[in-house]
Amino acid sequence: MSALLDLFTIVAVSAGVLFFLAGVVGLLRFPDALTRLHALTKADNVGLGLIVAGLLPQAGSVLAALKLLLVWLTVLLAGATVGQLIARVARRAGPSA
Amino acid sequence: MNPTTLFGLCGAALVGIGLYGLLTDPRLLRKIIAFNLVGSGVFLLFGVVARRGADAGLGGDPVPQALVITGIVVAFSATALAVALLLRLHDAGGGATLDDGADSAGKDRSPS
Amino acid sequence: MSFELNYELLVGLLVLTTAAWSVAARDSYSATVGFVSYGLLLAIVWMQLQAVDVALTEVAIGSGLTGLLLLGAAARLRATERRIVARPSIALRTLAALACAGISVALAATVLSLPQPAPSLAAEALAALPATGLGNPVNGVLMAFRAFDTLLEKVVLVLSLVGVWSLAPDLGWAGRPRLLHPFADDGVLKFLARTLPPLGLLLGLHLMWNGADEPGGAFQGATVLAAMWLLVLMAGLGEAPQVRARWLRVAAVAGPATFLAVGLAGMGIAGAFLAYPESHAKALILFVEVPMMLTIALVLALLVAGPPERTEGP
Amino acid sequence: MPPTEALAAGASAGGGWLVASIAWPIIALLLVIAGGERLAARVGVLALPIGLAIAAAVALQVGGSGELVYNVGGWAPPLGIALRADGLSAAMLLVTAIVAGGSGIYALADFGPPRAGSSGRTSLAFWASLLGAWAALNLAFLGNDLFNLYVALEMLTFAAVPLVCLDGRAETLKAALRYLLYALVGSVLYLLGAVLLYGAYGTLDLGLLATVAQPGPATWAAAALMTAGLLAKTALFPLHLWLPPAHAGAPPAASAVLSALVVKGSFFIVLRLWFEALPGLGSAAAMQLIGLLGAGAILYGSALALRQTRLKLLVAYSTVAQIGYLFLVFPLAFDAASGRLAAGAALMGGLLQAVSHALAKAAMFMSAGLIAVTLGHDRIADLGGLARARPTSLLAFALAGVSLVGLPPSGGFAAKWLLLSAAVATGQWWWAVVIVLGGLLTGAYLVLVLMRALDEPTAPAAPLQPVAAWREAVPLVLALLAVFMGLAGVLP
Repeated sequence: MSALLDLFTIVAVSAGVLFFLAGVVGLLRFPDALTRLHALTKADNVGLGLIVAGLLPQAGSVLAALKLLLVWLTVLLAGATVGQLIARVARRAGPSA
Repeated sequence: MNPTTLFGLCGAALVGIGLYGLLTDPRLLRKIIAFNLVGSGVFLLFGVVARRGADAGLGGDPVPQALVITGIVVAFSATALAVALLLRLHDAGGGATLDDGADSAGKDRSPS
Repeated sequence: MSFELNYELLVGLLVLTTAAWSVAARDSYSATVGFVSYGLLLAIVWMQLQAVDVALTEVAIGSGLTGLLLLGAAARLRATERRIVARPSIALRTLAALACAGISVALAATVLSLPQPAPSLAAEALAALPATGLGNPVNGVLMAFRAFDTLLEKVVLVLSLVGVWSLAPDLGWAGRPRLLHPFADDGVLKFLARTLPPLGLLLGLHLMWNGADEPGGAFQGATVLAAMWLLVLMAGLGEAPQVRARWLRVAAVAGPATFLAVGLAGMGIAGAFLAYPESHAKALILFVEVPMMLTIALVLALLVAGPPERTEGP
Repeated sequence: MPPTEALAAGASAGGGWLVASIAWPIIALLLVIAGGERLAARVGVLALPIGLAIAAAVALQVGGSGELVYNVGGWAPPLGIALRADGLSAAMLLVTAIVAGGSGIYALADFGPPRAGSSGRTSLAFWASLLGAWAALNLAFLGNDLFNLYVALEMLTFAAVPLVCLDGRAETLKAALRYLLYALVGSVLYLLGAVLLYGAYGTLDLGLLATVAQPGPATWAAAALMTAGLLAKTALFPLHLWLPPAHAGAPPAASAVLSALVVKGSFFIVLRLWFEALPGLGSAAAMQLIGLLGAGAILYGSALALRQTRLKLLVAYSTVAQIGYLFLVFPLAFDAASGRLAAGAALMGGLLQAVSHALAKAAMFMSAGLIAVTLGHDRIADLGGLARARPTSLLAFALAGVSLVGLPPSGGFAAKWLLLSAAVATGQWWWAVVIVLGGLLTGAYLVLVLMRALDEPTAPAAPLQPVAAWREAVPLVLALLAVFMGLAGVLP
């Protein structure tokens, strides 16, 4: 059982890291603010979500697991807001920005 | 070399990097950022001193750790005062450097 | 070389790179962004140094609030800074670089020369901790053994707030601080400013309450509260207070005043200034921490908000 | 160790006065902020005599027992923080209370309760800064812990910087920002030194450091960093560049505090560092170097004062020069035979110089301020007719000058005499030459001012502005104190 959970952790966290990697590559390689933002928000939301999910079995207590979920939700909230704000500024500044 | 020593060297390097910015950049905002780098380098060295003093089952000596917290807050107050002064100077038409000719401080001076 | 050290080496290099970037970047706004990332990375270093309390402070104040302040300033100075071309000559810069490198090397050599085993007050602090009723030795240092520093540093905070206010134009004195980041008409930010603060309030109080025995404390908690208040102000959901408001003045001095009063009372009931009677130490410390947290949150937020500038009216 | 035991081990009777001398200005500061602009001046003025009484009480206690020690919170060093007062601190506490009191009274005209139509901004800022600086200075004179002293230095900076730019003009803002940067770099270097000392010895207490500090790279690096940082804050040549614009641009009551007191805070910590914490670590070469900087300050500052065309700038450059004398203490107190710094005539001379310069310089800035108010300008070339228009202020200026030059029986004379005799006694004649030369240059720039002031009015003067007599009395009293301090002779 614990070996299975460990395996789940390894797979989920690795997948999460992969999303982050993709996000960073996108941030560096994509041509403009909106597409970069697109790449970055995926990393934030899904990548962190996978990492948090992977860590849940290792949390040790329900309270710790809830805290982990709270971290993810807060990042989702902040990420979504900031993404929106940046997108608006980028749109106002025009496609060249 | 252990990690603590590594971060000690890191702190020493940060002090140098910050001082360089402080000396060579005429822009006041950059001087303020550079001052914060020096400050955090010093705090980091204090943290290294604390970690080296790990004893009695504690991960570090709590006295320097507490002092760093106090130091960070003081550095923030300093930054706030400096930024407020800089923006007021800017609004009063004084620009964003200290460069004003004859009595300009040696270290703040941009040679013409 | 172990994995651990490789990881630490990587973090160290990243810290130095972001630091160098925030000095070298051409544009001050980019430099400031570099500085914020630098602060976050530095917090990881603090974790590695087993200083969780410091890591929290560094993230909250060193990177967060300082970053907010600097970003606002960078945005406002952008146009002016573009005109600045005069830089020291190459020769002078090389000289400065050599001098600074020399200082770093000397400092590094000094650090390497420090005695082993290192002197430490950890054992003393731990032995004295029961007298304070606290479980977190860092908080024991801040609130008991070196409470004097902590009290004075609150006075420093309040004093610097008056210093920032004193920079108001005379006409602006009756007004309110002009926030550096006016986003007033943004629905998205308003949404965040409505959803996040309850959570932030909880987290702030949790940090303070927990600080007695675990990492955290009045400071870190207050910073979270300050951030929440700033968020509300930036979203345009509330207005920064007038600096002349009486409640604001009283709240600004409440923390140090309570601390000082308890300290002076200690002269009578516990035999020394800032001493606590052993049976009531923890209760007294918490009694001091609540108004202190209020003051710190208020002052930190107002330091970011800047001097009063706006006059009343539309 | 439970608090009460620690207390018994480390605190002396009457030590509570040390706490009072720091707590009292802080209480007043908090009251000023909470009470608002309307009450600021009243609270401030009431705080001044009480603070003076506390300083006098400390002096009496020190006079009785020689030394006062107080462990804050009952926690003895190295874990806790100790406060300590000796004769040096007592003298500095007293002169700080006197000068702060004088500046406060003098400032009532400029920063009194706001009149209808004015905002009260400067009133709040001035009184908060004055009380904050006072608390910070008292802490600098009493602190016995390196980090506690760091907090004192930062507090002093945050109180002093707003005083420079109360009028909000671009040039004073610039001066304030330059001052702030110098001061911040100075304190960060000081802190770095303190960090290294803690890393090497595990204590920040000056007394404990004295018992454990050994010569070695960490100690030397720490001493060098701390000294450099403190010199920048004290504005010792060649780190003085921030001082003249900052001190000359501030309102006179603020200039008096800045020039007379604030620079002495960091100087006092240099003294403590070398004489108390690391007395055996000074080398002859290092002490000669510090002395050389002092000599440079005396000659360069005086020469620049001689060239100034504005009265307030002249007074500010004179501060640059007078700070130089303070640092002659280091080579003169260094005993080459034992390799230690020894308290003696040189140290006493330095202390007298700090005290008499504080009184004289405060008097000078205040009377220069009144002269500027009277004439509407402070151009030295156009001071003609002043002797008739404002004789009391001119007299105060001249009397303060007597002490700066070092003519008997002034405090400045006693100070320079002690330094001279120390130079002769230790066979370091070159410092004697500097002291005498500095006195001559000081005499020259002051006589030039007086000659102008005694001239007939050169141009049809603008209508002279009136000045209240009580304001003129303040600098006169301070100048008289400076002049007759030498007669008192016996100092704690």
